[in-house]
Amino acid sequence: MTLADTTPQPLEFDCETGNYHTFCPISCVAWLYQKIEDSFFLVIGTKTCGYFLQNAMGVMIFAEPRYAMAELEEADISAQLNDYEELKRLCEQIKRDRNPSVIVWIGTCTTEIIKTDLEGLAPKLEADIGIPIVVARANGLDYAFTQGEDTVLAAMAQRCPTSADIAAKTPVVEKAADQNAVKKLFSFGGKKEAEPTETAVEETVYADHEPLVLFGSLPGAVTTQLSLELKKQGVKVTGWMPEQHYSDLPVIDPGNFVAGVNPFLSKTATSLMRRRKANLINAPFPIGPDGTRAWVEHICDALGVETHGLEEREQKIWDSVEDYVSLIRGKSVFFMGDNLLEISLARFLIRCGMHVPEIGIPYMDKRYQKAELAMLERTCREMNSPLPKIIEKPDNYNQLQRIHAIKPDLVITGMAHANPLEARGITTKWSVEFTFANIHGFSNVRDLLELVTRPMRRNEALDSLGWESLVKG
Amino acid sequence: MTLADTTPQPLEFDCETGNYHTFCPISCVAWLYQKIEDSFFLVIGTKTCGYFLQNAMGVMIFAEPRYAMAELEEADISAQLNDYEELKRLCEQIKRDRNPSVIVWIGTCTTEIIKTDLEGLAPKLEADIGIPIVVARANGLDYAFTQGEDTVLAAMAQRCPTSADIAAKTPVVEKAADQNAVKKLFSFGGKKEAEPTETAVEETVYADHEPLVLFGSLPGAVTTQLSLELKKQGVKVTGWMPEQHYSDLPVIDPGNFVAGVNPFLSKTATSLMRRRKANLINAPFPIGPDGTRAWVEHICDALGVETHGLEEREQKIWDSVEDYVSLIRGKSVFFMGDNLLEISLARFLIRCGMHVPEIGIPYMDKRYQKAELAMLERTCREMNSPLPKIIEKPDNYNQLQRIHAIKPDLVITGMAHANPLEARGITTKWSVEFTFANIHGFSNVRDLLELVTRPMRRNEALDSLGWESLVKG
Amino acid sequence: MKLAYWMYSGPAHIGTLRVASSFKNVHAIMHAPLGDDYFNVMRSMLERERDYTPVTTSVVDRNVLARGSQEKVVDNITRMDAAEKPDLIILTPTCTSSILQEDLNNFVERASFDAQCDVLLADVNHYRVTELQAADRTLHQVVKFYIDKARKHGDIVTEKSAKPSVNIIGISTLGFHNNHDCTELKRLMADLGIEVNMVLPDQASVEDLKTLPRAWFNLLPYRELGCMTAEYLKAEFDMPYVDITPMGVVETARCIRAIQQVLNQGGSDANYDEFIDEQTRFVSQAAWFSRSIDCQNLTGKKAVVYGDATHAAAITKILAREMGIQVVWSGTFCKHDEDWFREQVSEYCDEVLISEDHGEVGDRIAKTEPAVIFGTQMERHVGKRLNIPCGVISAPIHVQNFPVGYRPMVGYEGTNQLVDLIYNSFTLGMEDHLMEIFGGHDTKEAITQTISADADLAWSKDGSAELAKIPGFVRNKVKRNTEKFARDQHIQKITAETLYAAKEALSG
Amino acid sequence: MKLAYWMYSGPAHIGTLRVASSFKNVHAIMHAPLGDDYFNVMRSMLERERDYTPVTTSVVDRNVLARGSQEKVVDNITRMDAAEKPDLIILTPTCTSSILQEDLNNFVERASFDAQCDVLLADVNHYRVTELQAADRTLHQVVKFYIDKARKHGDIVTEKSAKPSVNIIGISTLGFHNNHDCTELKRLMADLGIEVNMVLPDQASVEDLKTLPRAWFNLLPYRELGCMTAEYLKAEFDMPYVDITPMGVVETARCIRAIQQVLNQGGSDANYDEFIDEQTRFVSQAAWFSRSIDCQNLTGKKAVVYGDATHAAAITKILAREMGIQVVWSGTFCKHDEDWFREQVSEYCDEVLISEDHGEVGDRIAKTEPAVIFGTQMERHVGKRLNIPCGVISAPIHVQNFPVGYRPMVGYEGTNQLVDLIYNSFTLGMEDHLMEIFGGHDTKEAITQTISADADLAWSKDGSAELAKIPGFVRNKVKRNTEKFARDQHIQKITAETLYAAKEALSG
Repeated sequence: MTLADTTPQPLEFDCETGNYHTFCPISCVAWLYQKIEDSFFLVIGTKTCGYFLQNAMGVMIFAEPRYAMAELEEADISAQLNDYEELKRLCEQIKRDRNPSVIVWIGTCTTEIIKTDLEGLAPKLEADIGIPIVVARANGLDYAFTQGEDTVLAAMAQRCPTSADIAAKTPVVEKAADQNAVKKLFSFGGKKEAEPTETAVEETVYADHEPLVLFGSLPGAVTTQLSLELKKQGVKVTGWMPEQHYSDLPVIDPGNFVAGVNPFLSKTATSLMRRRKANLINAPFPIGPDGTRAWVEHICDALGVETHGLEEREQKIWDSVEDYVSLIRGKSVFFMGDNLLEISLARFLIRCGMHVPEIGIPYMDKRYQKAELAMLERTCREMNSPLPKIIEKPDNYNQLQRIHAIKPDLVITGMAHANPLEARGITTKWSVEFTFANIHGFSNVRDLLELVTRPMRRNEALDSLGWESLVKG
Repeated sequence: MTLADTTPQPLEFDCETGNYHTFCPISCVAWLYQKIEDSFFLVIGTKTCGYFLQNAMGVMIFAEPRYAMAELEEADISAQLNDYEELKRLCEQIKRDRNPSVIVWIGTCTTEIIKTDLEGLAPKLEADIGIPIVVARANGLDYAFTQGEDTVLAAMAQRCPTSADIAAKTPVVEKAADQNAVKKLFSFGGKKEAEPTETAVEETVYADHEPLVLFGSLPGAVTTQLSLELKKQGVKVTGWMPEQHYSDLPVIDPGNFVAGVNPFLSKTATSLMRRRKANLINAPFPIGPDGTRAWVEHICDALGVETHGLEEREQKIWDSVEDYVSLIRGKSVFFMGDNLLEISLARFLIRCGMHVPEIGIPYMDKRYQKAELAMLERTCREMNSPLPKIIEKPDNYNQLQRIHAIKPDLVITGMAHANPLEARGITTKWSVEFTFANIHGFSNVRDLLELVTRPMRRNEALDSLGWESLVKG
Repeated sequence: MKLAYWMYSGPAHIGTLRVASSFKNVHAIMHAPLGDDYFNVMRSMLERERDYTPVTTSVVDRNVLARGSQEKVVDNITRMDAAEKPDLIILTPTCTSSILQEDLNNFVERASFDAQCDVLLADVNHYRVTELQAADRTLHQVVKFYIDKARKHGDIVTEKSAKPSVNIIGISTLGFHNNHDCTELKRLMADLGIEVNMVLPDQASVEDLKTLPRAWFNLLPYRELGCMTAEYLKAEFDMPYVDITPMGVVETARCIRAIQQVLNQGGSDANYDEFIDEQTRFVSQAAWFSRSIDCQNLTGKKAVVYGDATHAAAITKILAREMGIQVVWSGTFCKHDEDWFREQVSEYCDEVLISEDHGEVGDRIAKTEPAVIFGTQMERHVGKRLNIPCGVISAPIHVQNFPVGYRPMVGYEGTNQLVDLIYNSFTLGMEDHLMEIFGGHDTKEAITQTISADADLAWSKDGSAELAKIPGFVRNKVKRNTEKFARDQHIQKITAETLYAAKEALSG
Repeated sequence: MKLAYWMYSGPAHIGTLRVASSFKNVHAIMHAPLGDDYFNVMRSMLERERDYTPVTTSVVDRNVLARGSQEKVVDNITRMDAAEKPDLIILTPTCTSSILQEDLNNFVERASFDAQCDVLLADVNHYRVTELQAADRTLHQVVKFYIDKARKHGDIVTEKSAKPSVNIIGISTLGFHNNHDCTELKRLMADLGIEVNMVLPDQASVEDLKTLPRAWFNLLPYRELGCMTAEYLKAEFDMPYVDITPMGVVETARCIRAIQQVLNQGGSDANYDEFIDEQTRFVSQAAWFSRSIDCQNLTGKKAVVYGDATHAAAITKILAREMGIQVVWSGTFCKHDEDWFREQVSEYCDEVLISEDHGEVGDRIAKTEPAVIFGTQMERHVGKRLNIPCGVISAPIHVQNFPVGYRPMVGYEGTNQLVDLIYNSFTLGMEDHLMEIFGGHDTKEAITQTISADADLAWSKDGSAELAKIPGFVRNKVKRNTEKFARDQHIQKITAETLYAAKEALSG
């Protein structure tokens, strides 16, 4: 399966002015510095970028975060100062104060416009200060919100070792054919395995398949859940990109299989395929019981592992959340478009029995989202729901007119429009929350529905008090 | 020197209606439970007592204090319930929950009026539950505020061991003639002395004198300071009553010397003299450089130790606080009477150059305060200050008329009158603060003056703003 | 005997003194031992009162006890009468002096001969009623005394005012936010076109009590003070009263509608619908807050509520009805008002707690592990220990509950103040949790001390590691749930799988 | 380049947008890349604004960059003009788009042809000025534009109002407590018998700007916004202005007296002395609090202050002059206003700190170890780490600084609010310390980890034991002082005697 193969979609796609609100892609720093515990993120940009981060990060800003701005001042913009010397000064200070395992440079619109050659400067500085420097262009000229993570992971994909790298670095260890074993030794360093028998027993539950690396930044608890889900099918996850530590980047050899957990990681997928020669498993994303099942099935299928009990598992989850599903069945939801999770969420909510008149989305990679789009279509058919209109690069002003005309039961929107919509009696949910909440896999379906239904549950109670509209006229 | 010998005072004493405000003596619990860390104080009284404690204790109440009320309910008052059984139930719960080394029963007005025989019940219950029970009648019918401590220490004095008690309890230890050594073994239990040489060296700095026990509850840091002050003169303090732990009550044998640190401990003094046959050193109290010097001198004198360098020491302290003294010199201070520290404070402030028109005081034991009164008189003479009028059991209403007539520069008063006086442009200081602050000894003179001058420093600045009176008319 | 170090309401004489010293030109004589007079300190220190508290203690000491106290008490009454020229002197004993079983009525009679002012003995049983009940009773006693007196003198004013008018009953010194509430109620009445005839007892003159019947109705913002008086005035003069506490937008609207009904029954033609709508939707920010995104994120969070009957009931309703917050239990120490309280809150919380025992309340909080507490100072400190934020919503009073800035709890500005209180309680709690989550560097140090293997259960290495990934403030709960699940399923060793299986099973 | 993760004032375009969106019926077009439009989120979330923020981003993406942005910007202006019918559209770039060096004036000119409304390009240098300076400049620009326009049209209103009147300049959206301050100032003006002619820019209509000269004077509550406008109006129309921030009783009185002078110069006969006296002594509780016992106990305590120029200066004066609190240092991030700030506070604090560097501010706090901090949210968190309480007195704004309840900082109710803030900051700090002291059980566990023997010094057993008796919150300070003393005295081993000798020597 390759990305080149694009079958035509009967779904209707449209494109608007692109005057829509979403967070700047540099906001990915917020979750990535948390995920990769030995990292430091340096955002190279202006006061505008810095003030955004400070406001978006809320309380995190006060926790002595492992990120900072390299604030470009007038002399930097006008190129009176030497970029290399300036960055070196800052990175040396970071090394001195925090000594991270990696420094990630986050380029911004400004570095794009003034054409700072970050990719050119990094290798020299990396050699000079002895800390790996990963460069990601998470700028708002090219990317939206969650795509910031994509730029970082795409860059990081190049830093994943191959078996050969490992072998070269650990001469005392016998060069084993099984790269899993090599990986183990590498990542655990000198540590002894405390429960060798347990490990040995564990290995037997897995089928014999090609190595599989999953990509996408998820909290530790969620990666465990997804890994366990695959383990139930006999599939062993060789590694995650990223892991809790930069030094634990997984081994990726040509021909290994890779699969993403989020729909906004198309650049990373491309990078893994083109530059690491990995096989991408194009699957729907593990959001909702339906999506999770499809994701597991596609992976097993690609690895040649037979699945078992997945239908029952999916059904059991649906049964356990029927109380929530019954609250939204038959209702309508409008996606203004923000975090690129829109297609997956819409597909899941249609499966729950909702109708979706419009899906706004900042960017649509029809190849990377191919399986997801197909599943959306199939779901609509099966649920007897009209196909949603998909609007790429929407225009928020136009969308608001449409929302006031349609009056959907729920609008999933960015933070700029939620309060004004609520004041006009239209129930909303922040799209941002889906970015940060644990929504992946079977175990988190209830939490996902808790989020979706919360405003509806709350507003239903409030509506009885008769304050529906809180604006004059 | 015995208490029987009362020389007539040329000071003028008067007595009023006794309608004055002071804290209930049960409030001594607040500092005593803090001081004696392995104690538990049980106040046997009504809701009125309990509500007072809760309001007086402020934040301490929330810190899971080692004290509680045994709240007398209607059935207790009407003697439908058996006091012994009730107290046993409560004390067993205390033992179970907190397991203190001693339970102090604090009798109140109510137990006086309903004639609960606490002294009769205690020995039986003590035997039953195996925890020492000390009974103190800190009631408002007989005592004021700080005298509550006096009732507790007087009762506790009976629990101090004699050398003979110690010898009987430690059969393996050779019965040494030196009771200090015995005391050491007792209080340190099985612990080894970590720095034996240091201790040995230390012993040599002391003169050979009769054992000396000091009484009065002071914070650990202050007892250290006073002990060090005496050590400088070669006087060794055998023990303090109370110590941080109930189990460390000092050995008191007939003929030993005792000295108090506070003027409200007359009952304790009497108890030590009459029942423990100790020799009381009647001295002024170690408040102010003058009082501290006199206190040290009287003690040395009684023990036959010659003093050295005390005059210089006193002078040096005076010199170091001249900045504060200059603020109050020539000003007047009126004591409404609250905590029985009034005579000592007045004597010190007169030495600082203040005038004292009136000293209200709840209770005046002219024998126990003999040396202090004599020093007050001498100080007035030396400072050329008129003798203050001493009003025992004052009437607050009458005092307020006198204050408004005299307009003193400072009124030291209880909490009930401070705000209304301030609102009328009269500068005040809470007497309660002198009870809780560290004011004893040479080292704390500055803190003492800081307290005294604080309202004057503050109000001087405020007066320039022109808000002197904050009541209408 | 009862073992305790904290009580939620004071002894009876405090209630009597709160009412007595609220009135203008009324003096109280407390017949009590030294130290029982801390009421004066509370008033002076907590309220930062500028005036001398009009309470004099006639001190009972050993001598007085021996000689009998009549002479001293009578002397003190006549002295105060001469010196201060009050309208009324109220005599009260305390728990202690009431045991002496003296004929205090006789003392009062004796003193009345010489005194110019009226003299009353506060009629309460010091062992059977609390501060709150005593206050209610004393207010009733004073009102009845002066109504009777006016009737005797024939100068009672029963003719209604031309404009609709109200007596606001229940505002007193040392009451929880009472001063600001009173200001807000007066503003509200002005907005409604209602004249305030009298406020009771705060700043009221006893000589004016004869004009009470002039008002069209009585307004009782609090359950704790005024009910007896309102009932008495209803029985004597058929005066209607409104006893709906106007806290929160819904109850404030209900209170105003009840007032409208009362006025219209009295011949007025009031219609407050538009006023209520305007205030609710645009002047107050509370309805808007309820609908806003900030509040949406509070939906379904767990809270517990505890306090006096008035405030605990009001806050419970606001949380449950106006903000969609789950009140796991709601409690009060007003045992005497249990029936009313149950009726008010049962619909809005899972459980009702009636208890005066601070230990029991604290234990229940610890067991419930709510996201937030609304309680008294004691619960605030319990919360501090448990690391749960607490908004203080009820007496016992504390200097922090006498803010200088305007902080009413009733009326429309009150709804705003409550929004801040509730929102800040949640967010500052959340902030602490977030600081923990984003603390960064030390996330790796596993908090393994919480992983105490119970006798019958063991946590595997991967299970423990997984548990360590759960944020600290819910980790204990997850651990308990997982262990419960493991026991039910007869699983001896808890692995990561067990943990997530438990999550799925228990949330279903 | 500057390494930082926190800035005290935002970029210039935020200032421009705050002014633009404060006006009624003014729309802003932001010419910027995706994600630079978070101003809309701030307004909607922090202020819980019910209306859509009248700011539209004309998004610059890679395509626009390639094609040139003129067409898109002009199109967006004319579209918004048609759809929203604003009086004025203000165009602003951000730091990023300003580098493109496009001829934005030309864009504006082009758009003006088609648009019905006025179109202005905000005239600020995005790399040289802060949010605050940009706001000041944009306000001036708008005012000047409409004054010029009115002059051209000949409909400018220069005749003074009959009654004394004022323009209140500086109230804006996302300003620290601005909405409540505005209400309080309006009430104060009403009390003074002064009519409010206009408030700027909040809720003002640009069409009404021509009536600005009608007012007798301009009132500038804040240093940060309005000075340029006031200077301009003074130069153009000889309008006097009062720029004394009415915070605290002393400065409020000074502000009112300055107003009196201005009015009387204008021919009025105002005398506010009695009003000031009544408010100061009886209506506001602040003067009384200053004198009360609670405040007496704050005398001489150490505080540090940091914030914008207006608030840091005002709080410094209140602490030092009205409460007798020692301000060890007072600082501001308003570098551009350094001279004014120094002049205002030098008399009231030991040192002045001018710095935009949060790290430097934090370090100074740690070194000073004050009893309390008054600062921004950043200092509050620094205080949390150091266990020092902090009252928040200044922007950068945060949702907690948009209370729903009435919380003005200016005027007489403002003085009350500040009393609460200051008092609570101290007492809640004290409470934590007291909890430590009275923690009871665990006082015995010596906190020996703080007794780190420095290379050249040793603590004897009794010295360490003595140090352990000192309460935790001052122990470090005592330790440092003692060690300094020991070094000075060439003492190698610190005993209990050394500790107390140091105490005597250092306090002398």
